[in-house]
Amino acid sequence: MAEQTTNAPGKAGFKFDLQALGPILALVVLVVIGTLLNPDFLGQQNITNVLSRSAFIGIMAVGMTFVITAGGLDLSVGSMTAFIAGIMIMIMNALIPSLGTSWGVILIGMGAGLALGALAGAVNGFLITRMGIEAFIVTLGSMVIFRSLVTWLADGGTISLNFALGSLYEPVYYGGLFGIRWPIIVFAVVAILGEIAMRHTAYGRHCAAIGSNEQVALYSAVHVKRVRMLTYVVLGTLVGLASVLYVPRLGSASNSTGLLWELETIAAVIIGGTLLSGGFGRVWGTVVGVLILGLIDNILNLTDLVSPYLNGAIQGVIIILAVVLQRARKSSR
Amino acid sequence: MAEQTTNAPGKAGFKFDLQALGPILALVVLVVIGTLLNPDFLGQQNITNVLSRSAFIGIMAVGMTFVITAGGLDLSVGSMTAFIAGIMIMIMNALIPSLGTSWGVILIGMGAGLALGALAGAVNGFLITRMGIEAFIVTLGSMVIFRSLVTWLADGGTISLNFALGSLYEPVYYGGLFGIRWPIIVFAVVAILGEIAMRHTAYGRHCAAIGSNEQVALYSAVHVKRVRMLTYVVLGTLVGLASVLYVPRLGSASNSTGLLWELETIAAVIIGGTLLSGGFGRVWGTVVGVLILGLIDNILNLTDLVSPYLNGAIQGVIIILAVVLQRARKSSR
Amino acid sequence: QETTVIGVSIPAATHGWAGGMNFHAQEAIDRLEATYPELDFVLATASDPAKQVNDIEDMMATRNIDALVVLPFESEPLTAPVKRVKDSGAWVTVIDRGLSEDGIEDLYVAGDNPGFGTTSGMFFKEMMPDGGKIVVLRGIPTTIDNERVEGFQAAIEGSGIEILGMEHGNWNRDDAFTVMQDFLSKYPEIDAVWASDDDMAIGVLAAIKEAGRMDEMWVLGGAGMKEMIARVRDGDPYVKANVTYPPSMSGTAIELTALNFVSNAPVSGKFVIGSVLVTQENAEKFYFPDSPF
Amino acid sequence: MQATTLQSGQPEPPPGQAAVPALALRNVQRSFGPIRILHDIGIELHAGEVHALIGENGAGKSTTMKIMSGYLAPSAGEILLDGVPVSFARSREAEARGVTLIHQEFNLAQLLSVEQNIFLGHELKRGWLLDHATMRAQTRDLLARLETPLDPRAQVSSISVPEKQMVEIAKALTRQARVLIMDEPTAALTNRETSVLFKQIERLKAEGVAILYTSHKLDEVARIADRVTVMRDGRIVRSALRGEMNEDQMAEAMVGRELSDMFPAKRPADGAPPVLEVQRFSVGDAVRDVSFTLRRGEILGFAGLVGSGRTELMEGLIGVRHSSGSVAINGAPVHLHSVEAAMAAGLVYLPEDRKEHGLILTQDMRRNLTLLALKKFSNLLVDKRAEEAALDRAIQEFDIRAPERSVLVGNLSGGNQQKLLLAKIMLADPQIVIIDEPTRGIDVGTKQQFYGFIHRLAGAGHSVIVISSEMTEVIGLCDRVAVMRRGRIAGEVQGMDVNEDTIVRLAMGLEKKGNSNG
Ligand SMILES: Nc1ncnc2c1ncn2[C@@H]1O[C@H](COP(=O)(O)OP(=O)(O)OP(=O)(O)O)[C@@H](O)[C@H]1O
Ligand SMILES: Nc1ncnc2c1ncn2[C@@H]1O[C@H](COP(=O)(O)OP(=O)(O)OP(=O)(O)O)[C@@H](O)[C@H]1O
Ligand SMILES: [Mg+2]
Ligand SMILES: [Mg+2]
Repeated sequence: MAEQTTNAPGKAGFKFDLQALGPILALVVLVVIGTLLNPDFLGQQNITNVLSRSAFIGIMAVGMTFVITAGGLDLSVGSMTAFIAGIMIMIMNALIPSLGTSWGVILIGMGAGLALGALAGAVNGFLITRMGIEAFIVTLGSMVIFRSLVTWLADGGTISLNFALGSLYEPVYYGGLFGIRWPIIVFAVVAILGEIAMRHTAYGRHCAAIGSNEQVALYSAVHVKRVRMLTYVVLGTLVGLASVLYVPRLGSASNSTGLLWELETIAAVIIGGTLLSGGFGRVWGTVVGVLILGLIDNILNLTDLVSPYLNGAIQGVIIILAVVLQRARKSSR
Repeated sequence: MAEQTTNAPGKAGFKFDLQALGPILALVVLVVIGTLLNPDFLGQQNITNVLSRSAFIGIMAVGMTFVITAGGLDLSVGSMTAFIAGIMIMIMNALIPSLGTSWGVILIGMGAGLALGALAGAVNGFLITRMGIEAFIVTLGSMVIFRSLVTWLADGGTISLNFALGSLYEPVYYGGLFGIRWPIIVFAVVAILGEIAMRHTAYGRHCAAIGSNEQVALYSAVHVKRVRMLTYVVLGTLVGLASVLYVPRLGSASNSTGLLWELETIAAVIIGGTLLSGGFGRVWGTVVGVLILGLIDNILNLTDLVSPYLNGAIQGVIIILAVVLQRARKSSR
Repeated sequence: QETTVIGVSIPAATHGWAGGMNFHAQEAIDRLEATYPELDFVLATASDPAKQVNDIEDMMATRNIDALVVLPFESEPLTAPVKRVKDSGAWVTVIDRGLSEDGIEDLYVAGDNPGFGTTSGMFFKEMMPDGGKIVVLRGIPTTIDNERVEGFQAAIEGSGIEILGMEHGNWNRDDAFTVMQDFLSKYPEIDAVWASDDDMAIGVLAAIKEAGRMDEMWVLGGAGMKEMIARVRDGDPYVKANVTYPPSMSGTAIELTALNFVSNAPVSGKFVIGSVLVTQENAEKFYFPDSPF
Repeated sequence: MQATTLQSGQPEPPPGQAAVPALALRNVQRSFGPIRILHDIGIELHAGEVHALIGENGAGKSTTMKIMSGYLAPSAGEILLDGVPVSFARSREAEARGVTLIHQEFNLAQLLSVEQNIFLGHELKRGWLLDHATMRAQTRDLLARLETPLDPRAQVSSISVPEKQMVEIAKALTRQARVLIMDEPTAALTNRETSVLFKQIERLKAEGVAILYTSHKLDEVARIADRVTVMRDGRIVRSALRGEMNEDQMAEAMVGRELSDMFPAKRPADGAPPVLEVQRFSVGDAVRDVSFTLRRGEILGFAGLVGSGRTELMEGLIGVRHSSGSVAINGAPVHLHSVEAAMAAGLVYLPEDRKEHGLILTQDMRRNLTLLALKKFSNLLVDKRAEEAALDRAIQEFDIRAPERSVLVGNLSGGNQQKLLLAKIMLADPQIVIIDEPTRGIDVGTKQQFYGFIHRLAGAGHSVIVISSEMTEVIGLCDRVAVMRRGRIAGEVQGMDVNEDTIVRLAMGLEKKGNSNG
């Protein structure tokens, strides 16, 4: 103890650097490995693929950064995606007879997705902040509930978007501006807004204050419940946004949509340097975390060095290593 | 002088009661519902079934209570069970040629299971306490790694215990003393020891102190790292113990063994009233939580009130409700 | 000599049958790679449809595949991505689960899910001419499971066989064990169990044995796990039969696809592998001791 | 009151001589990063002697004490235990060898009970199991000896600040120390409890314990210390035996200049319009039917014993506790259901527990400073330049001494934390300021600045409520004093009646005086 304190301030500066560099270093190492393994790795097509599919987790992870910074947690985002996507598809299918295969239907579907996300987030937030139930339990409960509901709605099978409408909707995932796909653009915008909100607005400060010490925040005129509630609503809305981009990709939702996305999202946030115990969050770190996770899968597909059965083991090791790189004697929670 | 203080303990007592009653109330409600829905619900056979299959989660949940009380978390217990069970079976199968179908082989297998559990817990604990990596990340990583390893060992299929040895081993799950099955006995013993350790030993207090405020514990001459490390080792050993009881049940281990047990275990602990943020743990509450979760499944199977697709939704609602019942204005993390 | 790259994308081994399917795929790949140096295989296993789409995208972007052998996790979400592979000029082989749009694949190798249910149902009808009471354990909620159960229900229609209860055992031994224990508590009279999968059948048998009610009922599993086939072969009174749904279809599909590139044999078209009833008489034919399933 | 747990375990020192100091520092230096905080510290503690260490905020007292007790390692120099150089690798070792520190900031686990905290790390056992009965009995004994009748099972988060301080002291007393180091133990205590503590100190001293003690209350130091050492800017500037230095000389040695009168002259605020009117106000069980009025430009004191409900009353007013009753500001009734609503109505509160309620110890000064009044600095985005400017002003105005601007608040000295906290609430530009224990842990020089500051505030038309357990402060500073007892206002005193005797009598319930209950 004593020794470590000795260097505390000096280290603090140093610590920050190391912590901040950690995930970036891991990312760079992965890119180098990928390039060595396959020359097409840095090809435009592959980069586009990796970025656009990372966008779902990425968009949600930005919202999750705020939730975790404010001392919360949300385990329901994966099954919430499945649920929202399912309802969106059902709404759009139902509207086709009256409105035809038109952008109108898609826009209504998108609106419904966002609204549903906000609502689902609000319900989670309500139970957590107003009823005072632990976030882990509330969102574990809603995770199970959403997944069960989507199974029920799909009658055990798959909810599929009308084919013609699906073709119309497809450019929302596969199309883009200036050769950059929409999901990438949306992810970038969300990340930039998130970074600004975290570092340059009162809201970001309030989240960190609540996560550090709820009592101090309360005595400092922070609307603890309102701010915390908002983190869940924003996350829900971003889950809705991710679903809006997800539906044109696969055109369907089922029981297995978004499976384990919650863990991936939380892992991305923590790899990025946000403290799981709250009080400190870093949105750009989260983006790096998302890219690291996205690249691991991609790189494993680039080679046949190992049995696919062991992919999971390699993922696990890399996740731990990415954090070891930024380990700096943080409270070991 | 401090007149009002007189009320403090009274108040504390009341709050404690409400919190403590919550899960018990939920349990009673479930038992009543179960009895109304099916007269055989309270039959000896059904009770035996529910208790002995709850024993796996239960044994691990007792260990998890200490981990969480000390401010930690372990997401790897489910796949650790699969891994340990797999290795145990492989070891026992490998020993049959030399040692024959004997209790000796089984005892070696059991010993290996316990040792492996302790070792796996020690690795988790080492990474968490010595390397200072967040428990969430370490155990998420080891969860993925263990599951991947068991898939690989099983070549994607199932690792099955030699049939003759399985029959010899079977009584460890199906047999018992005085009509009470071994898993129930072991669970009860573990729970009682856990309760004593939590409430009547310095170790339990130290766990709570570390979870409440690590710095304070450190300043009070508590061996923070050692205590925390021990929580993971004990949990690992208990996972080993659960595996020792699990193997004789079906004589096999595969990729899907112990799937999602980690969430169930953690949910049981929290339903029981332990704070996820650490600092307060209640072993008997955990036991109640385990029984609640076990009963939900049982009751849903005993009735046909709802579509099986919606089982999950009902589980989720009950989990949340069980905690609403004990909500007592706790810090809403 | 130009190498031909064949991508294989299949669901991960999350339950016994899938494990067998993975095994046969890997085995076929090893064998073919050894035999034909000009063939290069890329194998990816996915745990959900989105991951599978990612895998296929990666094969296209970085591995320049000439052919894709795919067992879609689900039909709808994989249709468009596989179509894109096809549009890029590659050969497409689909295993087991048809895509939701016709005419994409060059080769289709499949089991017959409704047929699996029907064959199982017919066996029940035959064994219980006077009707009886049964319980059913379903798989993971999916279209496959729905098709099987519908086929089964249609087959026993009007036979006097009463389905007391149906629950999801998720193609998992532990879940099936739990569900069966509770069925046994709930129903004092059960004549037979359709476990619809051999992993589940093992859990079910353990539960029945433990309850001491072995003599009251028999169990029909399915998909041809080697241990269960062996029990059928050996005349186990509780395991009278099995219904195939061969996991080896993955190997078959990969082999046929390879043949398309190394020989001139015409391999395109549709190969439906019917579900066959396995009884003591023909069991030996379906016993594969090396398979993990 | 059996001294069951407290044997010093040390032979009585031979009277009249203590040649080898029990614990000593020699040429100790300490730096944090590039900044040197301590220069060549040499200090000796002798068995059976009370040694006081005084100095301005940030002079390095706490740092010195942490080094002596093994919480910090010196950058250079030696620690001598009984004349033998030692290096306490960690505090466990120091404790094992009989050196115990009571921290300036509380070191209690909030979720644990009083008893659990007191015995943390030193639990009494019978075999493997805890000896609950003995621990509880000893806790009761200890608390009774400290005249703090707390339930041993009460959760620490639910007890008041002075009670926490007494628990800290009780915790140290169980440690059977032969060197007891106390960092501002009386900052959070009222006179009554302070004298209870001093009784214990006398007893320990008689048992041959060496005691080191810091306080900003110089009268106490003069009363209890056998030897006084003065620090300034990380150096020892003077050391003297009892009687060699009076309070004024101590203050001068600390500050390095002569201090004039502590308190500015009072200005009667009679006839000014009432700003805050509180009628029949109740907060839970702790405060019952309290009514009072605060005038424009007035400084109203709240006195009372520990647990008399002053803090709860104010917390009810700012909306962090459930309350009932009516409140009017400038004649208009208001409902202050949240801190923000109170702030909007011009009312702010400085919490007494700065670690739990006041400051975020893991963030820097700038973020802490602007948290309450963040709206002023943000217009969509937070204006960091304005924040930096505000921090500059605060550092100057409140004389905050920090080694560097980016230091985490948890690494500031206690007094400087308090100054930052005051700066934080003043940034909200309140019409009414409620300050709970304003000068806890603040040195004399700064105190004087503070008092002047509060006066200027009142002079500028603000109204101030001061809750203080320091009698001199209440008397010297306030125009009017409300005395609380058991959740009610036992009486109000004004003018000539503002004196120690009257206030104490009201607080103890010895006498009804003044216009009780407004
Ligand atoms: N861990 C640390 N990192 C950086 N600076 C520190 C650290 N700990 C203490 N300091 C600095 O050392 C100086 C001395 O602090 P110390 O706490 O010893 O003062 P003090 O004399 O006890 O003051 P006070 O009367 O206000 O409690 C202060 O400027 C403080 O900010
Ligand atoms: N959260 C709480 N739960 C239970 N009791 C509490 C709580 N907070 C305070 N109390 C009790 O209420 C009483 C009033 O406390 P309060 O802090 O208002 O006293 P005070 O007059 O401000 O005294 P001081 O600040 O000098 O301790 C105390 O006995 C305290 O123990
Ligand atoms: Mg200090
Ligand atoms: Mg107070």
